Amino acid sequence: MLAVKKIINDPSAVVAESLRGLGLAHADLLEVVDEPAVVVRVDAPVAGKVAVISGGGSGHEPMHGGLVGPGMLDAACPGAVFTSPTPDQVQLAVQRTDGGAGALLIVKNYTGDVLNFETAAELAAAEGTRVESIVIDDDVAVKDSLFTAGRRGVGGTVPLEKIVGAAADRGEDLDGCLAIARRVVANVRSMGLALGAPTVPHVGTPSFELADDEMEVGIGIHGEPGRARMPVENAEGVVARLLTPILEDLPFTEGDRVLLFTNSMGATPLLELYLAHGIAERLLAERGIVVERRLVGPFVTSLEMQGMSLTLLKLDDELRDLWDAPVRTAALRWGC
Amino acid sequence: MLAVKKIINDPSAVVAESLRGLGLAHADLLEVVDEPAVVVRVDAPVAGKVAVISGGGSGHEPMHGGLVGPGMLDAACPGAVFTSPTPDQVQLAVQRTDGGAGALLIVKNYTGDVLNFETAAELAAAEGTRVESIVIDDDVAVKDSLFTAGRRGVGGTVPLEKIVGAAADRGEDLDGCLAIARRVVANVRSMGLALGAPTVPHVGTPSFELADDEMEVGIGIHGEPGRARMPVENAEGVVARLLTPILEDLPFTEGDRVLLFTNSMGATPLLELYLAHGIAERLLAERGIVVERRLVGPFVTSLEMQGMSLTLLKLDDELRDLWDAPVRTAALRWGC
Amino acid sequence: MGCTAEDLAAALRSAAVVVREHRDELVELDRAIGDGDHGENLRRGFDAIVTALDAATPPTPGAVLKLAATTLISKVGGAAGPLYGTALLRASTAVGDAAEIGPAEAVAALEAALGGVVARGKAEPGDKTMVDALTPAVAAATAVDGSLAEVLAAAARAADAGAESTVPLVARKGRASYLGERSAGHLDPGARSTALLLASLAATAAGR
Amino acid sequence: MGCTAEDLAAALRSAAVVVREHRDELVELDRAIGDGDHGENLRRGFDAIVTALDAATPPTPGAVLKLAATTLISKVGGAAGPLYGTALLRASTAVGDAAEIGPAEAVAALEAALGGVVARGKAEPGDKTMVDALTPAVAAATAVDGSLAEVLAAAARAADAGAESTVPLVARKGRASYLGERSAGHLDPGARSTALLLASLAATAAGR
Ligand SMILES: Nc1ncnc2c1ncn2[C@@H]1O[C@H](COP(=O)(O)OP(=O)(O)O)[C@@H](O)[C@H]1O
Ligand SMILES: Nc1ncnc2c1ncn2[C@@H]1O[C@H](COP(=O)(O)OP(=O)(O)O)[C@@H](O)[C@H]1O
Ligand SMILES: [Mg+2]
Ligand SMILES: [Mg+2]
Ligand SMILES: [Mg+2]
Ligand SMILES: [Mg+2]
Repeated sequence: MLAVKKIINDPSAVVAESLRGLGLAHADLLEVVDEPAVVVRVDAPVAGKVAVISGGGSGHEPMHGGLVGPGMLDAACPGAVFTSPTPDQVQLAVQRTDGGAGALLIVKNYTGDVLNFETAAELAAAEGTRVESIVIDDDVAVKDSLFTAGRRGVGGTVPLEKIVGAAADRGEDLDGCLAIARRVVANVRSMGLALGAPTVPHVGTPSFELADDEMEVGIGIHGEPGRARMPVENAEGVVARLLTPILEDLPFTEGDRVLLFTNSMGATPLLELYLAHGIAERLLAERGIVVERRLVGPFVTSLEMQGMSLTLLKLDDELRDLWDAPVRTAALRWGC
Repeated sequence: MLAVKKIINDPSAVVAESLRGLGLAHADLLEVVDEPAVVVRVDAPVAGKVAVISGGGSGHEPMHGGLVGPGMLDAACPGAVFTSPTPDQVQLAVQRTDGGAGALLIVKNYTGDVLNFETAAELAAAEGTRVESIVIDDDVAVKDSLFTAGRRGVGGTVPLEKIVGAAADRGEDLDGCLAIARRVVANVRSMGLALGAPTVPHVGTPSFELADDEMEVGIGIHGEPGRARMPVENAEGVVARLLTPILEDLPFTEGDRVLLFTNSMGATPLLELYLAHGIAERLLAERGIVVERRLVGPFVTSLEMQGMSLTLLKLDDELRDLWDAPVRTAALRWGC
Repeated sequence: MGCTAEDLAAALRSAAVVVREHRDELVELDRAIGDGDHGENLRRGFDAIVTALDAATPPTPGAVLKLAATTLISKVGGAAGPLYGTALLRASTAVGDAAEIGPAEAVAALEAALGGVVARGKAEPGDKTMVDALTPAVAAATAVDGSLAEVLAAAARAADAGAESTVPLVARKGRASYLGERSAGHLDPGARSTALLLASLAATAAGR
Repeated sequence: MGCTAEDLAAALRSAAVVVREHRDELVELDRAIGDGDHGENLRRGFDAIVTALDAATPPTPGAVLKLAATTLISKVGGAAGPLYGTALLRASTAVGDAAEIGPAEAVAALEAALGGVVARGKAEPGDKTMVDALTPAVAAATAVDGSLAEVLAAAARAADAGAESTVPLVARKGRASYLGERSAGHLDPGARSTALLLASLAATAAGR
């Protein structure tokens, strides 16, 4: 019998069955295509608009399927749990959403994601569609280097997708969208931490083991262990531990205007998340950094991982206006 | 040192610190008053509108603070974790939101909530405010009886607050709001189940212990154990086990139009929740019950409890239109 | 030698210590058949009573009871807040503005407290609530013809037995009622706290 | 007696069995320094290859390799999908439309496969990836002057040693690189699967 404590049937059918539910829940917004699996905006393709497409392993919901809709993504490509999607999926997403203005692929920087999207871009280009890619690598927990896989793409993906979606929506062409995407990537930084591990359905045991008094700092979103394991700290300690490396990295300095995104990795309740958010706001205020916009909630999750991440995006008027622009998706909605 | 794996500081200050973060995150929507703690719509009181007020123990976020805003609640009274708020909080909420048309208190049926809101209603009436209360008791897991505390209020609270909020918004008077509230309560049923327990900050250990292959069926939202402990089942089994008693209770029958609310108790990821939602939709379709509206996500949570609940509300045109009416809160937003 | 406002304030301070000592026990009892907050609710409430008494001791025992009552009502929440709050409020009224509480006032206060709990909570003996501790306590106190200390000692003993008697019961009121049959085999946290509080008052009275 | 399309199809079916047998081991290795999906990724991919072969066996070994390659690319995802997919695609091109694979074709295919993995993944030996198994395998195969079975046996032995050599390494490519120093002390899952696949091919060749 099923020993794993999950609301699932066959572990290898989890993604397909979940997508079915997503499609039924949000039929006004999106359509779920299967084989290969793609979540497409219900009114795609939108003529003359750049198609904004993302994707990645499943298990990070609401990212990306819950971010499909007017003002954000035209399509999302859900891979197996924690596994990048295949080129076929991306290729189909491009076919279904290209409204003649080309497609921008938003790719989180993981070897698998980069390779599969790369192949898809080649295939799409061969079919005559103009395709550009933006790779996001906002995780300051990973030391960057020319000789490694580089930094991971994590929480910064949500503001990136929102802002690029808005740019495409207001009629920006592919080069314009790409330029804005690059500006977001250049100005966004994140870091996360876990108090408990997620359990992948087809594995059935937690992705890592932590003692009762340990936490993993610098985790990614696939249950991979972090940079360091250390004794648990209180909320003040946790927030400072995430915020300091973020601030030092860009760096963010006095007078900067920012979007602060306080993200739950899944199991951390809103009660704790808002508490952490309040601390982050205070620490930023103390440094003279102006929090102009905020997002708090579980948006870039890692199944039921317990923990949180912070993301900071340096804003200018244009990025702020694009953030504010109307959006209508399952997970993010305002202005309409 | 802090042994409990939570992002908190002093366990007895969790609610106050969390509310601070909530207030900073959503300053456009709400104001957080402390001592006694109340979350108030930023533009309260709204002249001539019935004030819709709810509250309950903390730990169920986004309910209720995340449901404060135009089209839904005028104020929320957050108690200590899993502890009903005090009369002072409710009284202050009434004072801050009464726009001359009186206040409707939405009370979940727990002895503590009922008693404290009752006292508050008396105090408010003594001050000359017209106050009515609606008690919601939608949990079919609890056998109802005149001689017991009766059924609990659980997931049905969200559609109740949304619909009553919309009724108040369109100018319904206190009696009108109460009548609609009664119609919702009469037509809404829920049931929940847990695969894992939450941990209350001031307790530090899980509220109940489950073996690796056990689940609690018929749980409430305060970590209280459920009606029965049984071996874990797959998603088909779980959904049927929740849906059948709900359907039989009202009963819901062929041709009924419903709102289906698939709720995560906290730690159950959206991947699983959508999967369960898809099954529920299929089972309802098989019975000829028409799912006209749906809500999927963690709205009535129990900290990081792993599990889910289903709520079914029988709709008529008016209830559906009230559900569809614009709402602008931290957790629920559409139409504006 | 009755109990003055000062004495009563001191007794409540001692009770607050007892509540702190038994906080975890009450949490555990409530975790088993409720939501695990009873010990913390009373800890919060009695600490607040101490804070309120620190600010100023009211002039009469009745006024002390009233201060304690309103403090519990405004700080505790849950079921225990209004129930214990109402109990003390009614006790305060029963005591009136007497300068001291003697055995007769104590019996009257206990009766009024029970009346208040029943009026608010509508529980009957056997429902597995604090009523199962308070009801025999009132009966025992009424039956004693002796000093305040003797009255309270009898009440405390009976409350303790009453609390123990809740173990086999299936709860019909309060949060434990949701468990149905599974509530049997557990001590009711509110009955236990009632017994603890009466024992503390009795000990204070005996020690004076 | 070279390896025909039928033989290669049979070899891939055997490899699929090996992948299934080692699925959990590969998951465990990947769980330690990655995201725990490598075994399941290859299981899904090789099961899909078997399904594709069930539909029809392509006419030449090169065509079989191409079918396997496109199946992995379209069914696996992750890093392993495109890397193994490209490896097989390049191997297919290297083999051309030869009717049989002999030792020379096998060496050419292995060289092309390695070239494909490096072209896509840009890993160097010592980065703690499948390249650490494949590079010595190609060298060993090239050095052998013998039958197909002998070539593959040498490749498999070298791949196994190469995989073991990844244990002390600090990863510089792939997901394990995020762990920095903490990646040392673990066998790389992709290097292990490369060794397993080559061992399976060698065993099949030896058994014919
Ligand atoms: N209707 C009632 N009448 C009398 N006592 C009650 C009633 N309901 C609950 N109680 C008492 O309250 C206790 C629980 O208090 P507490 O845990 O503080 O509140 P809550 O149940 O709201 O969490 C129970 O153990 C029981 O003794
Ligand atoms: N850049 C690379 N070059 C060669 N091999 C790589 C590279 N990146 C990763 N790998 C191999 O891929 C394996 C992981 O595959 P898999 O777990 O299926 O994909 P993912 O890392 O996307 O989850 C690693 O163990 C490593 O051998
Ligand atoms: Mg992966
Ligand atoms: Mg409680
Ligand atoms: Mg309790
Ligand atoms: Mg992997």
